[in-house]
Amino acid sequence: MIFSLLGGLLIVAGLVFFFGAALGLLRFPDFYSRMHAAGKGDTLSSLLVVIGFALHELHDFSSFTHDWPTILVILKLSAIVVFIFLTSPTSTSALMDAGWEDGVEPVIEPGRPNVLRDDTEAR
Amino acid sequence: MSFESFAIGVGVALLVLMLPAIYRIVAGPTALDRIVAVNIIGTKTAVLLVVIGVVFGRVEMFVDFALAYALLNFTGSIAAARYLHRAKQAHAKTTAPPTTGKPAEP
Amino acid sequence: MNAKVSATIAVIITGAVLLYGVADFPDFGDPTSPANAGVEGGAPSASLHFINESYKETKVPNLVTSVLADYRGYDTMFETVVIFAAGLAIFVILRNLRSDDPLPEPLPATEDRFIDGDHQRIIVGTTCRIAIPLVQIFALYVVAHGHHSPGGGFQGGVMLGASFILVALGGNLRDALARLGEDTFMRLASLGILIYAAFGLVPQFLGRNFLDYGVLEKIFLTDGPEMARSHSMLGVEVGVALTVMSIMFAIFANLSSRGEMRGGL
Amino acid sequence: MILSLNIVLLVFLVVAAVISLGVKDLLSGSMVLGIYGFLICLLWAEMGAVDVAFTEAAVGAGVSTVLFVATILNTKRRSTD
Amino acid sequence: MADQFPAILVLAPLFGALLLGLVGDRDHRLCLPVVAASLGTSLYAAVGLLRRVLAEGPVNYFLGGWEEPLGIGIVLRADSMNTPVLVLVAAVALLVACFSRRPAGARDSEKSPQYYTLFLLLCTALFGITITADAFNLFVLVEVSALSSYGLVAIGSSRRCKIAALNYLIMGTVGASFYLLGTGYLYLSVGSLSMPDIQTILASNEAAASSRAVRTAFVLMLVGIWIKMAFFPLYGWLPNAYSYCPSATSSLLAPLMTKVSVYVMVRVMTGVFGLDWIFGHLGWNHLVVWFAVVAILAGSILALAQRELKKMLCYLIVAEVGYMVGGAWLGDAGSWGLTGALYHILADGLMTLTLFLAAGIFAKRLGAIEIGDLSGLFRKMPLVSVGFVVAGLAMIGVPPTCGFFSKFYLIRGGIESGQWGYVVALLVSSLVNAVLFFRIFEIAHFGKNPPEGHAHHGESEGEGHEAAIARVAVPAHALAPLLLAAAGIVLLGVFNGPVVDFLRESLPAASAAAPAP
Amino acid sequence: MAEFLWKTIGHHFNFWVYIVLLMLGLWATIAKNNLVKKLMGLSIFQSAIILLYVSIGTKEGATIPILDHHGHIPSESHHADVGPEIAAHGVANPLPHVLMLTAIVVGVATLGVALSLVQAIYRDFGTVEEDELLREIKSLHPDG
Repeated sequence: MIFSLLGGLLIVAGLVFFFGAALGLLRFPDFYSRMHAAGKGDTLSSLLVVIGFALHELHDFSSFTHDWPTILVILKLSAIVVFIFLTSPTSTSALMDAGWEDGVEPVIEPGRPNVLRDDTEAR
Repeated sequence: MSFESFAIGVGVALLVLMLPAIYRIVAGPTALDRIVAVNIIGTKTAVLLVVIGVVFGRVEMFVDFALAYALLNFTGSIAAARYLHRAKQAHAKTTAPPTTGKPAEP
Repeated sequence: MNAKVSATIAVIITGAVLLYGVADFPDFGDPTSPANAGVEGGAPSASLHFINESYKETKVPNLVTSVLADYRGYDTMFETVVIFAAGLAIFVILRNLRSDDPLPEPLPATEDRFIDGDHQRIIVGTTCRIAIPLVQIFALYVVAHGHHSPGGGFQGGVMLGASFILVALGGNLRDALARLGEDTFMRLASLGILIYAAFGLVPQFLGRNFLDYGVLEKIFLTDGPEMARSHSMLGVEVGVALTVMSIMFAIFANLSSRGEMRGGL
Repeated sequence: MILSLNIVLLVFLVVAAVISLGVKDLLSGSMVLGIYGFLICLLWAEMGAVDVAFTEAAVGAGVSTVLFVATILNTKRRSTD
Repeated sequence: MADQFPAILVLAPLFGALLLGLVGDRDHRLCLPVVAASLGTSLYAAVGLLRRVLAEGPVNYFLGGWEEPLGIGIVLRADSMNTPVLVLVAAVALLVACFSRRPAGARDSEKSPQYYTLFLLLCTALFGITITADAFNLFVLVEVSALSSYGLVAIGSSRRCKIAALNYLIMGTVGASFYLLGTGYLYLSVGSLSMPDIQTILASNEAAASSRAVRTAFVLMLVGIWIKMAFFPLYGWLPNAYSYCPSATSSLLAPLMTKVSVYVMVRVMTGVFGLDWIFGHLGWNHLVVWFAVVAILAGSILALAQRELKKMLCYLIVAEVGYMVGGAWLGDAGSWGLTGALYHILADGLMTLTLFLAAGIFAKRLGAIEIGDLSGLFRKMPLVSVGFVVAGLAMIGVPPTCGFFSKFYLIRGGIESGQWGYVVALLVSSLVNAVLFFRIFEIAHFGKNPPEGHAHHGESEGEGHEAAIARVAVPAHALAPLLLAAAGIVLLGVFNGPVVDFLRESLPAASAAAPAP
Repeated sequence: MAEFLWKTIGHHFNFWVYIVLLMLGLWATIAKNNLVKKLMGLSIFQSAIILLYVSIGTKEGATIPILDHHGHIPSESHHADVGPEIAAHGVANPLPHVLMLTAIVVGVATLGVALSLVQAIYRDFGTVEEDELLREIKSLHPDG
């Protein structure tokens, strides 16, 4: 029961983070900031939701010692968590870089110099 | 409220929260915005598969291909990123698209 | 413009015909529809037989696997042949065997791995290097565990193929081809179907029909034809996985490099 | 089958199909076709067709988008319609 | 051994293809013996099957041993309708294999193992299509045949063959998908995929038989098959695909693909839905006959307008498809139209084979692409001319050849069902064929040297010199198939009686009381 | 209200959407000018057919067609505690799934061949737009 409750809480938290990511995707002005919102919020929310369901699967403490099929499921769910944690940031990074290569300009506050561009050109 | 209907609710909520991503696909000024949205929907698909498994009460079956999804769904994004790199290289090399049958070798 | 108008007319006619047919459809999700339970007053449909009897006849809990690899194994064999034919067709269409300029002989490793000193390659390459063995191991699990959970030859084969595609995307095509060369994958593709067909052929030599795995109990030394069917299905799935893996990678390798087998995506 | 998910997914599916056919940038189009693949995979999982969904997952996520991108690299990115 | 014939028939070319896939590129000389051996085995099995059907009636072969209950496994079924087609496929494939000793555009000769592998896969698929009794299995095999033929078409060296192949691919996929869709509608309404099973259900269950879904299923399957066989409004892919591909490919595809599709249509009509259902529940068989009339006339007229030999033959195929579709849909009391259509499958297979082989030889040895290039043909290669003339006469419908008898049965069906438009179209088409072929014969016999405009085609030694029209040597491996096919045309015509009797055994309406038109 | 909507729309909603998708795909296959776009249409067209088949095999309240390790129909399904005929209604129909596995793989194979043809056409003609291809062919063969 306690695991189920905890799991539910994590899932709700994940939904809240995903809502944040969605909002960011909707409202942010340029590609980079949208990517930032999407990348972080998306990864975190996915992790939280999957962990939440994993906790729900783990009905009580005795599952640890007896219920081998359940433990297998939990392990696989943890593997999903690990892989999302591995792949999602990678693709975010790759895309960010590709955007930079492609020449997508970040929105810079008026009056501020575009430090990033200068950096790369200097390099 | 059973956990099953809670899971259905979570599933529908995830789908509805995909709407901004779909808006980004429609509106997204650049191709990259669209790819970002694809990335998000891809990750969420893996999560939704788990959710559907919970609703069916047979997570042990669904978790397999949620796992496959988690492993594979960055292939598309990486391919797109690679494409942008390659296209830039080809562009830097020659402004016209290659028509002579020679590949765009780096 | 003319083409668009005529296309629209053709599509609307098609849609009208389909709508005409849909009016008589059984309800969505109706368990007693003809497809699910057989026509009224007739024999029960084949699917009921599969659900009720196939575990007794084949000892495979995953009904899709047992129907795919046993009851309709002939279909599945030709499905694999379709993939094989596609691989050959792509080879025939795109592969350029007479490249005028010779292969740019081994490039220096740095230029190979980090194009223009590209640090991005490190991130993607490392992730791929971590992910690829896991994908492959998991794909083998999917092939082998297809009797008890979703999965089987096609899924595992596509994942194996995708793992080699990931090698090419994370490093470059030459790395991938070094692991699975062109000669190898074209042969593996034939070998996969050959494994499949051999499982069908052996029963013929034992006096039964093609693909009648039950008679293989004499070879597998199982107790009863059911387990023989189950084991044969595993063998068949391995064959399918081999072919699918090879051809998926072959398609990618040809398409990404325009049949030159170098450079590419 | 899960009816509420079913209906939402079907609507999304049509939207994704329309977008992927309507976008003039072929790279975007093929990525949106990837989304179409994700959604249809979910749809099949939700209708109980796990093996079909698994195949679509492997094919849609691992192969078909990459094939489109490879072709676009070797041809042109812009489409006139 | 004898009861394994249905499986051996399909498996022999498959194993041949796999063998070539494994070791073919080690030694290219291995290809032809493997192809010949596997197709020879198939031919042997087909003839054996024919004799068995002749002796003991239809043969069922249960794959995987799943006999009971019907419909859980896949059944192969050989009866008097499809065994002649099987023999035809095997014989034509063997002849073409012999003809294509050096295949596939010289530019890509290092791809010949792949070419032969695809060739064998195509044969596998055609055998499978013809012998299967499962509606879905048919789709899978159609896809095998389609994918291998895309490869075979696209292997050609001309630039346009790629476009033709893509067009073919798109149309072919749409056609196969329509067939699949129809199968889905049918499965949804009767819950089975096995052809005999579906027929029993439709015959016994009035509710299923009269449902809209079944009618839609029939229409969809039919449209799919029509696209595959290039029936008139849907023929657009055929002429380019068949005329820009290498001649070995076109002489395999042209005689077999459309004919096997026609066979599939007849199979779907008689073996799945049943003639009673079609002519009882659907009121529009006359409409289809009129479509066929349009197809025949349009094909003939378009053929008249062509200057290239292969293109002209392609449009003639479109017209011939019209013959067969019209004959199958006549719905006359004695099923003479259907008989004629089935007989014409065999006849047209042989005629088309001969013509395309001849066209291949002309293109290779004389560099003759257009009809005008054929001048002096009769003196340049007399033996080839004999085959060509026989096939041409058969296309026109001159008595001792099989072309005459198929037209005879078709016209008899047309008269008995009162479809005068169809009869007239057949006669007009024969007239057009006569005009076409006698024009070619005239050029070939009396023709002078080619006009200046075509001089660039002249790659062979026999052309371009004013004085002597020297004989052009034709190697035996190209000549023998042609002559054998021409002999087949005559033999099939002479022995039309037993063949037709055999074919009519399987037609339900031929023996039972005829349905009301 | 919801009941009414479900009765009128829900019963056939899948089938309607499949028709919409199929028409979209077919239209794009025929009418689009860009060859790659055509192929996208083709793959949507094929997936619409798969949607039809999978919808046919669906049963309300049924679980996935995988039995438990002892060959019993899993207890989560709603019909498990009754006779075999009814219990079978608790498992989705496996046959369409098998058929559609075939169709998906066939679809990928066709897509691969088609894309390779597109690349070959681009290599030869330098364009993948249909109208430009037609113009090119016209200029090559003015009469044909």
